Amino acid sequence: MTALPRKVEAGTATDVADIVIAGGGVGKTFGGGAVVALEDASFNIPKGSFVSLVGPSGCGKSTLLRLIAGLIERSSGSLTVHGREVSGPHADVGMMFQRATLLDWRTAVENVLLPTEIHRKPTAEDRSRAVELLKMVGLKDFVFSFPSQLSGGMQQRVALARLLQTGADILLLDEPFGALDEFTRERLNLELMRIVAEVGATTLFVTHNIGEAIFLADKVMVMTPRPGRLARMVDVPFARPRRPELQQTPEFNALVAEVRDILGTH
Amino acid sequence: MTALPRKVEAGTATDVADIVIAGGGVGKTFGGGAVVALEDASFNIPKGSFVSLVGPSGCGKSTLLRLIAGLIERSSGSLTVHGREVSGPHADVGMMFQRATLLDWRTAVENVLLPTEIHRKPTAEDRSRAVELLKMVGLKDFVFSFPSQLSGGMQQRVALARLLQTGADILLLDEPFGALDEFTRERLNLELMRIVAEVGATTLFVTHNIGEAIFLADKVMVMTPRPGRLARMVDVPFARPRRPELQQTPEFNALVAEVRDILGTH
Amino acid sequence: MVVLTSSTREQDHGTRRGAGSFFHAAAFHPIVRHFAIFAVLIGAWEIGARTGTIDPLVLPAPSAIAEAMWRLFVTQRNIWWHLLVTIGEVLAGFTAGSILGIGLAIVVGLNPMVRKLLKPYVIVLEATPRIAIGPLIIAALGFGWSSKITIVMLVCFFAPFINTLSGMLSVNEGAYELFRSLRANKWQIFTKLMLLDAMPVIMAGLRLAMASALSGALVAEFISASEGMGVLLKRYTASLNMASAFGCLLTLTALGFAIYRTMEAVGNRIVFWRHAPQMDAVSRRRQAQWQRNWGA
Amino acid sequence: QDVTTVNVIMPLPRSAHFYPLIVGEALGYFEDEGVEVNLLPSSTTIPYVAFVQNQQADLAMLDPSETFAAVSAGADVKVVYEVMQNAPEGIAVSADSPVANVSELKGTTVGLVSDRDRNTLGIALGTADLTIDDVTTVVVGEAGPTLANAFKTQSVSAIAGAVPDWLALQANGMQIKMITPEEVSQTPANSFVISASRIDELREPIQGFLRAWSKAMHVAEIDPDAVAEMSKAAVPEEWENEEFGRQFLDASIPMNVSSTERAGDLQPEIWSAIQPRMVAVGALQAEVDPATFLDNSFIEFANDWDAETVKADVKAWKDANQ
Amino acid sequence: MSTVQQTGATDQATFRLFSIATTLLLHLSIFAALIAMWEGVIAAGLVNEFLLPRPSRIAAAIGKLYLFDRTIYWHFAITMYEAVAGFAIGAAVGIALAVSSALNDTFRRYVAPYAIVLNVTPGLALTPIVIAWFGFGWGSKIALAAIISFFPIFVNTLAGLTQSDADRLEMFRSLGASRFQIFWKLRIPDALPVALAGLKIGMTTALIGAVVAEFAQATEGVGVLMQRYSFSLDMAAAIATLLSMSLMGLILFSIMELVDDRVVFWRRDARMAVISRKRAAAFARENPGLQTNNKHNAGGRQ
Ligand SMILES: Nc1ncnc2c1ncn2[C@@H]1O[C@H](COP(=O)(O)OP(=O)(O)OP(=O)(O)O)[C@@H](O)[C@H]1O
Ligand SMILES: Nc1ncnc2c1ncn2[C@@H]1O[C@H](COP(=O)(O)OP(=O)(O)OP(=O)(O)O)[C@@H](O)[C@H]1O
Ligand SMILES: [Mg+2]
Ligand SMILES: [Mg+2]
Repeated sequence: MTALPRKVEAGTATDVADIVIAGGGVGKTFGGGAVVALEDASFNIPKGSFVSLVGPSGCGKSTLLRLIAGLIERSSGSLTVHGREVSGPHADVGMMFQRATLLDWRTAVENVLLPTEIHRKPTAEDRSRAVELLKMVGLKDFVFSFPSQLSGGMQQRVALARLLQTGADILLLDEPFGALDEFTRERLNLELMRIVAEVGATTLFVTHNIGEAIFLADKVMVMTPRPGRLARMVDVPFARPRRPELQQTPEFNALVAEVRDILGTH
Repeated sequence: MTALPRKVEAGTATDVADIVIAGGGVGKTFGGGAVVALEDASFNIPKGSFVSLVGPSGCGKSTLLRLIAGLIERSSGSLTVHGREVSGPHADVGMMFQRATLLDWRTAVENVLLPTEIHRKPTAEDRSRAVELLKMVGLKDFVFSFPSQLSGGMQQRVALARLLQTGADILLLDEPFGALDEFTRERLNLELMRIVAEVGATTLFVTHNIGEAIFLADKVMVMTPRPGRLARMVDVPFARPRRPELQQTPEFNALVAEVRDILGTH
Repeated sequence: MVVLTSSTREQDHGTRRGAGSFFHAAAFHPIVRHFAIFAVLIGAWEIGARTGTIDPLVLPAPSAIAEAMWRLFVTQRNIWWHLLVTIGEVLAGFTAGSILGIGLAIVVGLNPMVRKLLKPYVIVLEATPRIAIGPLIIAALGFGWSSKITIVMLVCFFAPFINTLSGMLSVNEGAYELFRSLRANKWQIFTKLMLLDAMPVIMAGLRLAMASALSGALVAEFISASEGMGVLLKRYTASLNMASAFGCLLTLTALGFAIYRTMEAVGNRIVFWRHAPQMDAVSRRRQAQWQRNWGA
Repeated sequence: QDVTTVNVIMPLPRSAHFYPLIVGEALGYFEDEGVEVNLLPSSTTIPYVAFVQNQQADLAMLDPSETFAAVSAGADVKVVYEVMQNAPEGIAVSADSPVANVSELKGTTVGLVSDRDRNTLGIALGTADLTIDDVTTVVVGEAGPTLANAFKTQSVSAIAGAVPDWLALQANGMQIKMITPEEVSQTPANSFVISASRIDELREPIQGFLRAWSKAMHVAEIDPDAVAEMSKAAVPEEWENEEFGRQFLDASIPMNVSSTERAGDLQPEIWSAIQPRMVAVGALQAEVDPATFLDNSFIEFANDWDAETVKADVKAWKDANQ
Repeated sequence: MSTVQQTGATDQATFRLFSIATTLLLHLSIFAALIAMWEGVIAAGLVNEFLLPRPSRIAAAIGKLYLFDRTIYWHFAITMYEAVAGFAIGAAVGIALAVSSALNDTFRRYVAPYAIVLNVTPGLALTPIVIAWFGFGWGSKIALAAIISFFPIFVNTLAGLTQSDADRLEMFRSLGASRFQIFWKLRIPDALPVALAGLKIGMTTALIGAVVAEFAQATEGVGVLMQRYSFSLDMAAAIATLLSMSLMGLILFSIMELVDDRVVFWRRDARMAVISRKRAAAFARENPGLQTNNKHNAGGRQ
């Protein structure tokens, strides 16, 4: 374990071989240095862990995800995924964007099948999985609807189904449930946890809901407002599998308060 | 007061003259009747009141807002604003959409000025108000940034500033704070309340955050899942002005639980 | 311009970063490479002409054309006036045609009823070869400038028309609803939303129009004229002086190319929001302007 | 002095091809008549007659088939002057072609300069007891290079057209042999036509125009070199290759100079003689009495000038310009 | 736009019928008014009939050409063939160049200028060369049609291919899609609306190319026919032929419009429901085991 600057705990002591995503002083500026979106972020994310990322609006969360996905180039620092420097989009990473970015000319199920199509001709199995995923996100009746026929939350759910269809072992989710009501959100949280556990995927999850962040994660990464920095990595000690009731326990609420405190003081 | 079907309370007994938005059995279907987005919604919204609208994803909240704004035509029922049947977009209604819909070719402040420009040549006053609004939503440093240079939450905040710039006395907000962190959201809630009170605007506010819904509103309209119906109109008895501390009181939490219950049983 | 650049974010990531310094070596500066390719093409052509593979009556040798151009522009100087006349017709006709095309698209695009009623006539007009109706226009407007400009106008109004219309009809739906909720009138929706949203497509249409304006001017001059490049070209072709004819043709081509490229550059400026670096500059400029006019 | 503008519609811009115009302008003959020539060089799908009738053109130069078409369509126009009496339509072959007369064309592909030369070919074939169906026709176009290419590659066995069509070819050194049958080469002339209803109104300027034209035509007989100089000044494009310019002018002069005693005089017998053959090939519905469309009332005035003065004018011009 | 009037199904049907009837009526009356005006102008002797014959004469000529002589069909077919073949070639080349340019920067940088050069060179001036190279037959007409129709297709397709939404592009890149896949699955569909506008322009341009070439040199085709009639001063027949060209253009353009409407279905609400139903049916056929039901495919419910 390398020493990490800026008080960010590196999480539990894990074998270096088990670190899937590692950032060392990652920075990103836009407009030729005019806007510092992310500064000096160092972190290690172990294999199979679920990390939530919280922070004020505009602090660089989406930017960090896009850096990890290799969609934009960092301005400074080092960033490795599976031990290899990130230099462009790479396999094994699935990303769900803040905006649903569905393709207008494809029905819901065809949108979900897209990641598969990118890699091979979809089999009957792929298809049935796609339909299953849509059912799971509660869109049983909208399998063949086009995006413009869906509500905002429904579009987000299609995008989630599409992410899960990738079968990637690193999942990056950018506010996936922003447009969902509490109940749907809760259900999908559980489903997401289940699937992630099943696959053993490493997950980075951006959310503004601190309760959700804690409920889902092994660790919560807290970011400061602009210029975006990692303020703290908070360990979540609760055992898995977790039940919704967990959220009513005092320990849980204490942790929520702690994270809120960290956010509030920065 | 007319008798309203489906158990929806019409709110406190107000003079009919004071009813700003009135729906009588409003319904909306898509795809030639294949999808029922909204069914038989009857409600009265008195002048100057703040009504929150909650309900599961896809239940027809955005549809209802678009109906009231006159953007789409209802399939059945009657719907009046200021006593006139809605038959197209009308004055006095400002709407903030679920997606930010900023114009790529305008800077943040120019986007905020758009509503003014539509009605007259912006004066120096209009301009300074636009800048003020942007400062208020925390975008002091981004007054002249283009939308593609802003984060998701920042774009939403620009859209909010734009809505407030309209000066409309009926405000329809569709999940305005979905992409904001708790602190920004809290701050903006307070600002929104302040401004709405100042102007005396009638507000319809869609959110998935039940706490937020109650904190802001005089009444919470709860909708059932598809086919979307109004399940209940819940009165919020707390006095104004409200302070954030209200949210820690047992009364508040009891109301949150009640609304969650209503949502959960449908 | 849309055509010749890719999207903003893609450029953000220098995927071509490692493309090797070989191609970027000074010797392979784009201009040098362009020139090399050009030289090879010309060389092949010259050889073809010299060896008789290419009939000089059909396509004269580059050297002969160069000589002819020297004569046209420098020693004899008889091309200048004709060139001026044609440029005048092209610019006037292009301006009129673009205004007509875009204007018609606006009227037709903003009003579905008018669209239904007018569109067939517009298409009929477009589908009727100008070379065939040109004489009718001359008959109506006489042999002077106005008929030529009208012909050019009719030749180049269609691409801006179709492109503006298709841009207007495929406007971003969310933004359209926003405007409707603001009760913007049709004209505002058009100027503040549709026009800008469709700008890349409209610019493409205008570039197409520019190219056809040249052909249009030539058609008009072929039909009837006593001055202009078409006349010169006709004279040279009729006397089988193909080197000079090609000199004229190349002049027209160069002219067209220059105008086209200028329009492309202008287009890039207009559609600045598709280009990250330009966006920063515009942002700064607008800020400065704002502060100048309305204080901080 | 009042200057009247005469709008003249012709197929080509100013060219040595119609040198009288250039010469007339160079020597100020048109000015002398109080006439200013506004040349409308046009190649349109609308016939010139239409422009004469709608008064946009005062004078049109029509080739014989156009004239016949106008007359038989009932256009009320008058031929007032025969411009090119020696520009016969005919059939040409390349000089080294084995074809020696029209009858050998049977079964081959014959090029037409334009679709209306179909008549010429039909009439020519008629003299060898052939019809147009005995050959395959292909229109090769008027554009110089296309025609040249057809000749060069001999993709057609012969080409039907009029002398001006191959003028440029000959001037460029391509050898051409005519195989036009005797009785066809006597065709009516390219002529100036005006609207019958405007004869009185236009009489004065047109008379002046035609006199200037006739005088200028005569200059070539006095001093072709002077004509060359004038045309060089007016149309430098045709003289970029001195050789070509010379050849071109030399070929144009005999076409322009009238073969009748009086310049531009009308020859009703020729207009009559061709008609039975045209009717036979269907190019004309019925024979027309030439008297109905020939109006020789302008010829007298057009020839009212003195050759000596013209000679003096040319000399004066040469002195001034050399 | 998606805010189509939604009324009861029968209401809608009546409404549609009614609106079709009114538009038709309007069309007819406008057309009739135009014709009457034209006829009047000529009857009043304001325009020479050699320039523009009166509509009744043209109508008679149309009757003669199409019903009596019937020679026009052959010429019509020839020109149509030339235009369509030229368009096909032009479209193939234009799209191929646009695609290569969009896929490969270097290619674009070196080829685009030549494409522009070819386009800004007036087609009319190219005719002699084209005829010399492609002969006196159909070949040269097709070639000219192809040359002048390829550019609008090229420019618009390229404009469409490079305008994809940045967010979607990122999504594809994050999926590890190859350039080729981004191309097929994102850029092409994104480009379709604009590319189709280009194809529409190209279609009419191809027709113009064919006719221009016919005017310059041809033995058959409507261009020749028109020349032939106007030389013989049968102006009514000439204009009738001209109108046939317009008709041809209208037919070709309408075909393209229809294609546009079918292809870019996601911009048309009504089409979307139909396609949604079709896809559901196809999906069910291909995956018999799968139980799905979809709201939007239950169109015939009420
Ligand atoms: N244009 C359309 N065509 C067909 N169906 C539509 C259309 N717009 C909305 N719907 C359907 O209407 C229903 C209600 O949609 P609406 O957008 O009002 O939901 P919502 O309550 O706003 O949901 P969310 O919270 O997810 O935004 C959904 O089932 C949706 O599929
Ligand atoms: N393309 C860009 N050009 C310029 N600045 C940008 C660009 N993209 C992002 N930024 C800036 O970078 C900062 C971080 O943006 P980012 O999208 O990462 O925020 P975020 O944490 O995801 O916020 P949110 O919660 O609101 O989505 C912001 O200040 C934004 O203005
Ligand atoms: Mg973000
Ligand atoms: Mg919604």
